[in-house]
Amino acid sequence: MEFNSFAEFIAMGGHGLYVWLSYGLTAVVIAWNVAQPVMRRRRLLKEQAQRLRREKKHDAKA
Amino acid sequence: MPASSGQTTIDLEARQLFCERDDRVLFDHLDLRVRNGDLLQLAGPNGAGKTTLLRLLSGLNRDFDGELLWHGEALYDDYSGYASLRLYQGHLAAVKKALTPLENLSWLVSQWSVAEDDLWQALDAVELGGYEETPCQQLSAGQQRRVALARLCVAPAPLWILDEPFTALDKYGVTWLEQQLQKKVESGGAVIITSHHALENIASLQQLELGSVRA
Amino acid sequence: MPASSGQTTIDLEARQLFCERDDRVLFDHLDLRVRNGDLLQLAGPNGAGKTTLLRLLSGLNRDFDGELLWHGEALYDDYSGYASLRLYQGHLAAVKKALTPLENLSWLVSQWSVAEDDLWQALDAVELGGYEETPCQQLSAGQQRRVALARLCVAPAPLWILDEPFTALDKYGVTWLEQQLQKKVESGGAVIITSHHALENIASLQQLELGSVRA
Amino acid sequence: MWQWLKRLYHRLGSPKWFYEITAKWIPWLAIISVVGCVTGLVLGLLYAPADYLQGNSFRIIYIHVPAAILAQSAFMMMAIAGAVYLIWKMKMAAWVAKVIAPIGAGFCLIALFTGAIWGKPTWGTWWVWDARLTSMLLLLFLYFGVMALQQAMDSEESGFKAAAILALVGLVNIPIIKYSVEWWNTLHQPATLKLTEKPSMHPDMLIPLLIMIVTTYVFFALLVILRTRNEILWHERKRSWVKDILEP
Amino acid sequence: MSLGLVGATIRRDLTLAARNPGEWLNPLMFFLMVAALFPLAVDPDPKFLSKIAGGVIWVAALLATLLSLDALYKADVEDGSLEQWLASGESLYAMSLGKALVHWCISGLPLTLMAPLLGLMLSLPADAYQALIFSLLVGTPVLSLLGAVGAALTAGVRSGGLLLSLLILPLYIPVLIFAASAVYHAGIGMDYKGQIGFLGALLALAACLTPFASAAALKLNLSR
Amino acid sequence: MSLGLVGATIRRDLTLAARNPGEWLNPLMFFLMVAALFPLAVDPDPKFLSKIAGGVIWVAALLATLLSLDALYKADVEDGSLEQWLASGESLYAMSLGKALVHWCISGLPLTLMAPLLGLMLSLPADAYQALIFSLLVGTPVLSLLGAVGAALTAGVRSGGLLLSLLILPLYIPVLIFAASAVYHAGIGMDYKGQIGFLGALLALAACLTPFASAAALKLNLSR
Ligand code: HEM
Ligand SMILES: Nc1ncnc2c1ncn2[C@@H]1O[C@H](COP(=O)(O)OP(=O)(O)OP(=O)(O)O)[C@@H](O)[C@H]1O
Ligand SMILES: Nc1ncnc2c1ncn2[C@@H]1O[C@H](COP(=O)(O)OP(=O)(O)OP(=O)(O)O)[C@@H](O)[C@H]1O
Ligand SMILES: [Mg+2]
Ligand SMILES: [Mg+2]
Repeated sequence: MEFNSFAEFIAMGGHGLYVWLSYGLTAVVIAWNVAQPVMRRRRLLKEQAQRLRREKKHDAKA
Repeated sequence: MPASSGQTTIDLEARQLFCERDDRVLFDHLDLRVRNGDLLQLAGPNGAGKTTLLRLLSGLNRDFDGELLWHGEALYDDYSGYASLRLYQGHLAAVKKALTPLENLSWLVSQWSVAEDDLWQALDAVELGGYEETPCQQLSAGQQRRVALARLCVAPAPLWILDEPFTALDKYGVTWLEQQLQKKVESGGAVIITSHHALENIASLQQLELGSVRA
Repeated sequence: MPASSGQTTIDLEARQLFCERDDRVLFDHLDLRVRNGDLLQLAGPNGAGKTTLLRLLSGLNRDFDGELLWHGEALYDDYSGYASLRLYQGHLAAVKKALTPLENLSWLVSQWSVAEDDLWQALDAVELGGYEETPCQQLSAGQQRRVALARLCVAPAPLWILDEPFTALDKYGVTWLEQQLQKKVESGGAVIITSHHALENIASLQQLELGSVRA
Repeated sequence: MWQWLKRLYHRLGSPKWFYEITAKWIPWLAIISVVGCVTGLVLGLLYAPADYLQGNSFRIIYIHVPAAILAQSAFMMMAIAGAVYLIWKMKMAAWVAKVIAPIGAGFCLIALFTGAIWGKPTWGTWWVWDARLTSMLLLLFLYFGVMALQQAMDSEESGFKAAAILALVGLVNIPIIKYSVEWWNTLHQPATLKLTEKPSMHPDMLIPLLIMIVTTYVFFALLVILRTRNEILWHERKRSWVKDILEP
Repeated sequence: MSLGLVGATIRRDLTLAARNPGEWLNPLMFFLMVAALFPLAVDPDPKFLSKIAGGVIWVAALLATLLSLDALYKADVEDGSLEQWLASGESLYAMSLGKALVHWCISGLPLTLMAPLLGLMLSLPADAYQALIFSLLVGTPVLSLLGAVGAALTAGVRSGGLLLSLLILPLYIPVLIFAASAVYHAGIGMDYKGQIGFLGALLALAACLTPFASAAALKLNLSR
Repeated sequence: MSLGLVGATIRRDLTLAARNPGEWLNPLMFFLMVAALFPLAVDPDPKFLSKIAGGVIWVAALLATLLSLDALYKADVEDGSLEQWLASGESLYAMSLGKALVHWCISGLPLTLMAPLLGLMLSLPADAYQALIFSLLVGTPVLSLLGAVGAALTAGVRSGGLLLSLLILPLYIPVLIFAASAVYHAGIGMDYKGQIGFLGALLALAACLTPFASAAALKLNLSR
């Protein structure tokens, strides 16, 4: 273990801002990268299921 | 259909029009008058000046000699009054490919205030029902023209000026449009049209043959 | 006219063509065969796929399933051989506005070798005599189309594939073009055409009705 | 062997097969990503010794280098997928190529951001026009170009093809960019700024880095699969097997 | 409903931009790239760059605006929308102003927001950032307004992009000189209020006068 | 007669350029103007300028070429000429090469001839003129060839001008770097054969390979 306390870990020997800023930005990009396809998948499934229901109703009428 | 054309009086008159293009006289001493119930077809060979005359009559082109009167007064004295009563449809459809038929139609009639429901009905009338929210680039040439023509159903303008409106329409479309023209003049509106298509079915048709310019 | 179409045998065959656009099937199990003396008109409502089929047959669009044969062999095996024997005219005229009809026509036939005299005669035949050296932007819509159609008189291609060639033509132009089609098939050539215009006058006309896609 | 390859090719070309098989892979890939990331970061952030020159700021390396490497390999994969689509018209390849572009651009952005931030404490400036930095920036532009071209086309299919052509042309360009820029830089300004390359890294530093690199590849695969599945769902939405998924 | 044609057109143009993000992203990327050309072509030394940074950023902003102008009216002329504006009888002055406004929203505004990043990359002196943003905020609307006149004039011309640049670049020179000088002076710690004030005056003038010119130019396109 | 379609197209394009001098004059004027912007935006001191002259001239040449590329295939796609090329069954490879050649004749060549004048205006060191001309002579054809690929890719896209720049600029960077470095080295009295040699190699590579890409890209535009 290189660090003796949590505060020291956060400080990163004075470079804390830089290290955590890069890790933070990376986390944001990664989170977006994961969230985007998951959300898209949900929306897709919902929309397509809706479309199918609409078409079924339409067919039933005809 | 909210077109309240019966009430408005239409009286568009041209006196002694003269127009030349590139030193070639297209027409001279041309007189015409259009009133409620008239359907005027401009005929003539390619290059005779039909499009040019239509643009003069609709006020888009002011490059001519002679007089152009609306209700007896110079057309340009109250151009925006005239503009709100006449619908002009040129060669070009003013349809944006990235937008849907509904969005396009809504823009095309934004000059008047038209309820959204009427727009849906109009698109249905031109057989675009079901395509209302498909981007126009996915439609065929004829379907795109229909978006612009759907305007005829909803715009409250008593006078229509149409340049080759039958372009790219199939036979159902042609029949539909002929019916619209018929209805329009029967309900007291008026139409000026150019078309190479024969319009014999309509009773009150008048033809104006523009001079031939062939060599 | 130097079209020596009588000699060449024409044999274009399509077997079990299938084509879809945006997940909508335009045609399926489509068979057709065109030989010397045939005139085939593709008919159908807007969006039926007429243009699409013409482009397949002329080899411009290769996005389909099925077989396309020229003299019994796959069309693309000797595409440039096929290309020199068939003339394709699409919606677009390929006419440059800054050039004269003569220059445009000369480019349009540069694939074959055609004598300059013939070009003048062809322009005369489409009633552009006198306009040979006027820049095309000064011509009307119909006159510009005629420049492209003048090609029909001079290009030594036995098979014509024409998409809506009557667009923007006046009645003289229409008659002239109908005569050309007639002459072509009589002299042993062949024509595939789309048009919303009725072609009843021509004896050997065959029609292919493409499926309706209306809602 | 040949037969086996052919079978694999046909299977990969089948959206349905891909969709079904990857459903089983996803949990594994996700677990490997998380475990790899946690071990890598714990080892790298807590246990690796501080660099004797840069101190603790060097810990940025554990995201910077994997991201930089991945951004480059992703471009290559995108170009290869594009070529497969152009040559064999395999739709799956087009979808994969389309899907890689935003992911690769994301990693490229990470590499640029972390590099810029790292530059501040080490070089005293956010940005210099050094060979590597410049070629990375150009790589980002190429990614954006591919994405912009793809969505500018009227029909999706032309978009795929155009993007594939551009990716291939861009691929040829990558080594050229890299070497030309290097030559230009060493010519114009003497090597004042060099990336800190020591002949051999301390194993305690190196191992977490290797773990992170491998993990990043796995994570990348996961992202590509997730997005490709969406593309499949959308493009095959009218087929019966998708309908069955939609309403079980 | 009943926004009138001008309102409807503004809404339609924003919808088009939203549906086709390239319309506003591409100028932004171009801006970045042109600015990146200079260090590569001239000299990547940060000291040297910090001296030219303001000027380079402004030249890049100017060129990016210029290129995005080409499309402003072109599509409307070609598909007949312009004809419909004229046929509607509504004020072309309002229409031109509306179009310039939309253009600024999708080009000038994003450029301004992106500029600080470029400042970092070109080692812009820390004191100059404020001046850079202010000058862009006041200066880019002038570029849009002036540019709209050129776009209207060249809308009917086939390869209008280049012609447009030729017409408009000379008019952009005053904006460029004052804006670049504001940034430069801020960088060496001097006052730059005068230059920004001048840019503000240019903006007021342009907002009042250029729509007349645009409207007149648009009418020309109809004699096609 | 009987030049074949490729020959006829080259002749037609040259005729068009002759009839519409804007096509080759506009890039030239743009070239001049962009180069003139710099002294205004940055610093008009001749000593300073002489240091950046080579780079600025090359950046200007690059941007001028870029802008003139937009029109290369666009008109041909829109009016149906491209359809006719494909229908003719003649080689698209030859056609693409021919088009790039014509483009160079009406943009790169005039630029090269005009460059010394700009050198004077920007106080280019006397030793650098030869390098400037050589680098332009060998470098601008590469720009035309690479650019033609981008032009073919974006020919069917409405506001393609900006998109084209976006695609092509990264590909132009190597040319820019070597050319600018040749001029710079010549200016300080050093040898620049290496850079010109590299540009020559790029030219050979581009002449062989890019027409394939252009031809493939042109086919795309037909699915409209
Ligand atoms: C925006 C700025 C930066 C960019 C775009 C950048 C880009 C890159 C790239 C492309 C690689 C190569 C990965 C590979 O293919 O092996 C890399 C590796 C590396 N970078 Fe950076 N970098 C930046 C700033 C920095 C800074 C400031 C440092 C530290 C002083 C740094 C340290 C490293 C190290 C140590 C490697 C690994 C070298 C190796 O083993 O090959 N980078 N970076
Ligand atoms: N932009 C123009 N510049 C100069 N002359 C033109 C222009 N447009 C058309 N003309 C000329 O004006 C005449 C009339 O053209 P117009 O477009 O009105 O004909 P038209 O009757 O509508 O023909 P068509 O049936 O072909 O549409 C033509 O003979 C043409 O030579
Ligand atoms: N660029 C395109 N992208 C996607 N779909 C298209 C495209 N062009 C046409 N389509 C679709 O293909 C179908 C056939 O179009 P095509 O142009 O072949 O019709 P057509 O029979 O020639 O009609 P028209 O009589 O209107 O010319 C249309 O329904 C249209 O929706
Ligand atoms: Mg007309
Ligand atoms: Mg059609």
